[in-house]
Amino acid sequence: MAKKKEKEAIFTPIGIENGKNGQVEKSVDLPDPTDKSHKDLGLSDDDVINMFEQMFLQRRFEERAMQMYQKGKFGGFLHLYIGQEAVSTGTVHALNDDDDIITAYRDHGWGLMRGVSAKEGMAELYGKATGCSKGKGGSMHFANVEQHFWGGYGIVGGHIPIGGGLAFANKYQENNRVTATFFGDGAVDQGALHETLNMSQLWKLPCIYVVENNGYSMGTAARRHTVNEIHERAKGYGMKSAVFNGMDALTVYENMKEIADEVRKDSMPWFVEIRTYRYRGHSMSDPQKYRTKEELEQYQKVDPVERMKTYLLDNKIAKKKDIEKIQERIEDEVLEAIDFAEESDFPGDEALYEDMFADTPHFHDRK
Amino acid sequence: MAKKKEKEAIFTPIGIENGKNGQVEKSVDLPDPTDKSHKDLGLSDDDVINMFEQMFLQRRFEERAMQMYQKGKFGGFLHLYIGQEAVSTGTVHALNDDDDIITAYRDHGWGLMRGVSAKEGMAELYGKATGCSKGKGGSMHFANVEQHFWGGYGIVGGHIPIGGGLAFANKYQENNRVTATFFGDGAVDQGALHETLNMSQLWKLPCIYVVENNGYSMGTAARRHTVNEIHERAKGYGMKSAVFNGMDALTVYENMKEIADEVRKDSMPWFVEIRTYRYRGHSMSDPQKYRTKEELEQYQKVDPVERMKTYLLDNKIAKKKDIEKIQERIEDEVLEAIDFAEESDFPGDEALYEDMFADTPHFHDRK
Amino acid sequence: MAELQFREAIRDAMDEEMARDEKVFLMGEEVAEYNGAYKVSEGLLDKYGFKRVIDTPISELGFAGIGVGAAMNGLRPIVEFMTFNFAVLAADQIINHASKARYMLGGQLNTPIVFRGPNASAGQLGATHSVAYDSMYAQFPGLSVIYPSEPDDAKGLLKSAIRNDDAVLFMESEQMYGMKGEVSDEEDYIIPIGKGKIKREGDDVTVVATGKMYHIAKQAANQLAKDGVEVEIIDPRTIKPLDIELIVESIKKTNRCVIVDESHPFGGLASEVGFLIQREAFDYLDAPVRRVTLPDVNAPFSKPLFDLWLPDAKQVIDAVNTVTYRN
Amino acid sequence: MAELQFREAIRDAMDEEMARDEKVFLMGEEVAEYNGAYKVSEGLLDKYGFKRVIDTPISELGFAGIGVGAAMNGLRPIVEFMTFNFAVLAADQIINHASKARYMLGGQLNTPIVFRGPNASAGQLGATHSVAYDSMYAQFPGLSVIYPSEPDDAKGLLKSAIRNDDAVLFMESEQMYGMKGEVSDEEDYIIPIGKGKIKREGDDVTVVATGKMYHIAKQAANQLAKDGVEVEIIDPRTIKPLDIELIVESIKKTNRCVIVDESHPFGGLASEVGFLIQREAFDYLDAPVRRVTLPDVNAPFSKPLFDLWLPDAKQVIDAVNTVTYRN
Ligand SMILES: Cc1ncc(C[n+]2csc(CCOP(=O)(O)OP(=O)(O)O)c2C)c(N)n1
Ligand SMILES: Cc1ncc(C[n+]2csc(CCOP(=O)(O)OP(=O)(O)O)c2C)c(N)n1
Ligand SMILES: [Mg+2]
Ligand SMILES: [Mg+2]
Repeated sequence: MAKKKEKEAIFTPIGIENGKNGQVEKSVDLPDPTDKSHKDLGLSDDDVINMFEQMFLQRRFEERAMQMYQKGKFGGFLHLYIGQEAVSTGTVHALNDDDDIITAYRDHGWGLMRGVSAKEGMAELYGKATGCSKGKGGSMHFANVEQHFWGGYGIVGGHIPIGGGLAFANKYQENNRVTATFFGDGAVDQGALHETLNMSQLWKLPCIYVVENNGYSMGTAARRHTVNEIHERAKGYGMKSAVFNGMDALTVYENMKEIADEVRKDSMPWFVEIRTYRYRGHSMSDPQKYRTKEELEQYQKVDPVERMKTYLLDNKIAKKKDIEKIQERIEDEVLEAIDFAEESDFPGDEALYEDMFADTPHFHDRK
Repeated sequence: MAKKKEKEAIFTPIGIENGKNGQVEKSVDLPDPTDKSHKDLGLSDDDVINMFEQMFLQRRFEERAMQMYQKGKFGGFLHLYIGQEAVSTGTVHALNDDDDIITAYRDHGWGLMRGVSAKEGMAELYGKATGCSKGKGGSMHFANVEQHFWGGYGIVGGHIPIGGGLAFANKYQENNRVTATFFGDGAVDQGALHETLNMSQLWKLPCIYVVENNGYSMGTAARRHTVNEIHERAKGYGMKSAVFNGMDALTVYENMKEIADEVRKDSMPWFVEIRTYRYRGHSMSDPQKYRTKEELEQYQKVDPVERMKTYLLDNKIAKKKDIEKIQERIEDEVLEAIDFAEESDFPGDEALYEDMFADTPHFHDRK
Repeated sequence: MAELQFREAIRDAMDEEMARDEKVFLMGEEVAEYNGAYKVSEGLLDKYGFKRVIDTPISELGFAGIGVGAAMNGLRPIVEFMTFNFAVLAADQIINHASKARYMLGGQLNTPIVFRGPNASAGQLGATHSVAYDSMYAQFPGLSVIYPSEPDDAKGLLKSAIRNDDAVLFMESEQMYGMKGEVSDEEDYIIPIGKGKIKREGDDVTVVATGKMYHIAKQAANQLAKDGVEVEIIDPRTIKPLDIELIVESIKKTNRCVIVDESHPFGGLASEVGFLIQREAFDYLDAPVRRVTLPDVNAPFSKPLFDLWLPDAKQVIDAVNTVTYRN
Repeated sequence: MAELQFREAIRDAMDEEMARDEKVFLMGEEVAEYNGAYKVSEGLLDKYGFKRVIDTPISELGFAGIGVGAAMNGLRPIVEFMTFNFAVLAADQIINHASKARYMLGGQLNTPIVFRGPNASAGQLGATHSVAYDSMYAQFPGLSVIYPSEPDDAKGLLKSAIRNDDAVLFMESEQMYGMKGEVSDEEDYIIPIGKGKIKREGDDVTVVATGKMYHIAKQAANQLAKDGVEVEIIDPRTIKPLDIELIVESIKKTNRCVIVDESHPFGGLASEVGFLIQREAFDYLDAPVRRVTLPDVNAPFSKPLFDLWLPDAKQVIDAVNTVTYRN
């Protein structure tokens, strides 16, 4: 244990001694989920079944990806979205299909929600030519630009102004599209956010900046890296803001829909904090000593996939058998995706020089 | 005049048509000055006479520097502090002599308040070896590190984290010194500010971040480059903040003293907006079309130097004759400084390679 | 041919491209209502309005990134930095995003963006306002870097840059904005990116220089001509792609080379060109390639030191004398 | 001699300097409670406490600047970047402040700061996590840039860097952290900054390589030895100051040179060394200097492409064969 002279100056708040007294200090407080039914929210039975399917797909896709990673099937980073699926799912249902989405490297769920098939996704993880980014990007750079998913980015905070730029172009082209830019609580501390929020508010950009606050930036609890409640950052800019529960897809749907509608009407940006939790380590090499098992368990009790399953059953939207069928189908889909990825070809050597330029390619001193 | 299609998307708020209807839209609203007397504030008669002298020195130093610049006596940028002298003067009186100050390129006043003599200052402008920075820095880089003035810096916002670092070192060394970091309204939009504010609040750094809001960032009125009231940025971080009149040295003194005392006690940072006005262009080449003469005149009516003079006379702290004597002495001091600068030597050629390294110098491929 | 100032040539290029394509817009500090810190964009706000000529806050990282996003999403931004010294704050957007996004997403998007503004020193502005950044950005794959020396090149190349579907850095010089030169009045005058130009023919020695350094090289060449030494000046115009073929061709004739480069010595254009020449034209070289660069010292403010710091014609003449063994 | 992992050698250097001088402290993302993203700082929090081992938010520009200010004001910060790819966000503090403040204030202050962290690629992390930044920073006056290849060099040089009164960039490699090597157990083991080292003697060709590339060069040398070609490997260890004298000395013996550089080709260490060699040892060169670098392409994720992208021993052997005319 670190030594702690009582009188010595201390800078960063201390974290590791949390929970040692049996008490769990939660890294994020979850606001209550919505009490509206899917019908109240204007969603059909099929919609919510669909939501369940999609969340289950994201979950199984990643669980299997993890297995394959552990078997050494592919390398690089692998940041799992497990636990946060309600955010992508609720959001994509809330937005129009041509609204724009951009996110960070924890991007599998977003890709799967926006037209990256399990096959293309798994092939991308494997670095195969059939991957959604032709194997050039890997786990951190899923994208499907045709379906307005602009990709995952690996520099923390780097894609925030780019999200602002997507919105800028939409306003410039007067096409009434809304942009939603997602990032982690860790990215809140980057200067890029501040600059983008100021310009977005000043220029009235039709953009929603969304923090997926999952309680941790790598091994650092939110309260150890950022001050105040995150959503309150908006106050400094006089920007509209919201904070809500991200473990329930319906809550995400409800809020994101209202916000997107408003943005579409008045072209004023929002700053939104969605509270959620990541069940796995930051990436595959994380020993997770910065949190207690008890804390993790508390959030697993409100698991978004389980929650939606219960909702379908409780409200008799689907029977146990239906659910099982869905699960089996998705299980198969993911297994097929693995086969597809395994069997796909790697890009050929010539691909090294492809996709660098849209215009005339040029490579200095290519021998 | 710029064309303005009514329906076209517009990003930055429009400025140039201001004041065209005879009305002056002021770029900064000045809060009321303090109604306390210098005695109430614990200042002696000598203190306020001293303040007047110092403000008058800053004013005359720069007016003469401007003349010399216009005569082609020296080159580079010349950013004048004229109009803002109450800020430097009130602050330096409020702080302890070993409290640390750092600022941007509009730095002459700060230098003069912290031990850079008129001679050393003028010689620096001339690029002479006798200048406070040996002629290496020029107008933008006055400094007197011995007297805890860490200098002027030319990258907008770049010195803000450095100010945080000065405070960090003070806290680390437990020396009870307070750091005051000054910057313009334009610098508020830089990401460096956001990152520094977050870390300062999180780490409890004994630092005061002060925006000298003079209404303009070069040719851009504050409301055209930054949203909301500037001091409200503090809210996002839960940081203590203040806004006050910067055209009155006593007001600056009163507020800065209270704040510095508090920082010294609890080592929590502040974010402060001091409202002031620059009378001259941004630098010497500025045609100043972005503001009206009427606006300028309104602020000249509350000129900090004149105000202090009136205060001295009204309160019978000094007689007209005393004031005249002071003014003459300072006039002489500045003229002597010009002579000194004129007569001083330029650095010798060998100086090109000096001051690069504190440790073993190394120059790649020096021939 | 019309005689134009450098700034006018740049403005005309932007003007023509903005007239030609609604998707082209200009953003940067003071570009609109102030008409540009150096009056490069003068009149463009009047002509194109507030939607297409946009004043930004001092947020280099942020507005560069907004530019990148806008470029991805169908527009063609011209992002002006007040100088490239300040663009260091935006380097993440240039290096990690504009030049990489396309590749890492497997070619799913384009980034047709031009970052432009003054580069290198501008007379006694001190250490933080005087650095040449052309060679630095040339290190990174995916970026084109243009640093023209004359108004004609500036116009033709900037028009190409704006039409280019990838990220281009276009570097100017504060000290050259007022410099006049003949500019083609060909309609839609375009110079392809990546082609150097022989700006003076000569048999005795090849001098490679672009941007402000071209004019130093020219002065030196004029002086040397009086001495009977005929310099061939090659202006690569674009640092990247670099027209090394043209340079090597010239060296096969002159067998000697001096490069004048406004960067500090380590790893600048000069060292790259020098390296390539020795590799590609080893057997043609009658003397080692030499370079004239800034010293490895920050820019001083003081006039005599600053003058000493800057490369000058005398140094070029010295270097030429060395490679021609006249020293 | 003790056998240590690279990360242990770095840790020991920090540990010894922290023990020696209260003013030395370490800050960076995950350096404290997480014990370092790559476990370089493991145990230092336990030993030195929360005041001296500090977790930062993801605010590279901000904490680099806080480091610079702390260095000015009497401390000796070690600022860890999780990788130098992220330090691009802090480039303004490194380039415009740490390396310039002293000069522009006429020597009134010092900036004894070390910026350290992994450089270059680390295996399939894609375009934004794989760039070598050593040569880029070497362009700027005032900075020392160290990129050691072996634990022993790392320890001795990092201790020098921490004691240096100016800004030093110390670059490591994620892929080498686990690599073991003999480390001197001399008390207070110091290697002066700016001295290269002959790591293998040979008469036939000089190969210059540092960091990860040293190991590629070594592989190639071992292979070539089987063919009777004896390679002299010079590891400059510090990119800047660059020990060009040692390299030139070697070339006077071998008359041939290949540089292996993990940068992209334009303006990297290889071009600088190549330029200097042709200038300083022109008459000794029996063949043009050649280089092995990354291609001018961003890092791809896919394994076979990534392997193709990285410099390898085969390319070094090819280049050696070319300069020895064995091709
Ligand atoms: C600029 C930058 N700094 C550091 C990193 C290394 N890094 C990658 S992810 C991460 C933590 C980010 O946490 P958060 O934003 O909360 O997202 P989450 O992982 O929780 O989804 C760090 C430090 C990086 N990729 N980019
Ligand atoms: C990073 C950076 N961007 C742009 C500039 C050019 N510039 C110098 S001062 C200035 C305006 C700053 O205004 P403000 O912060 O309000 O300070 P003031 O001049 O009013 O004192 C600009 C744009 C710079 N020096 N640094
Ligand atoms: Mg997080
Ligand atoms: Mg201002």
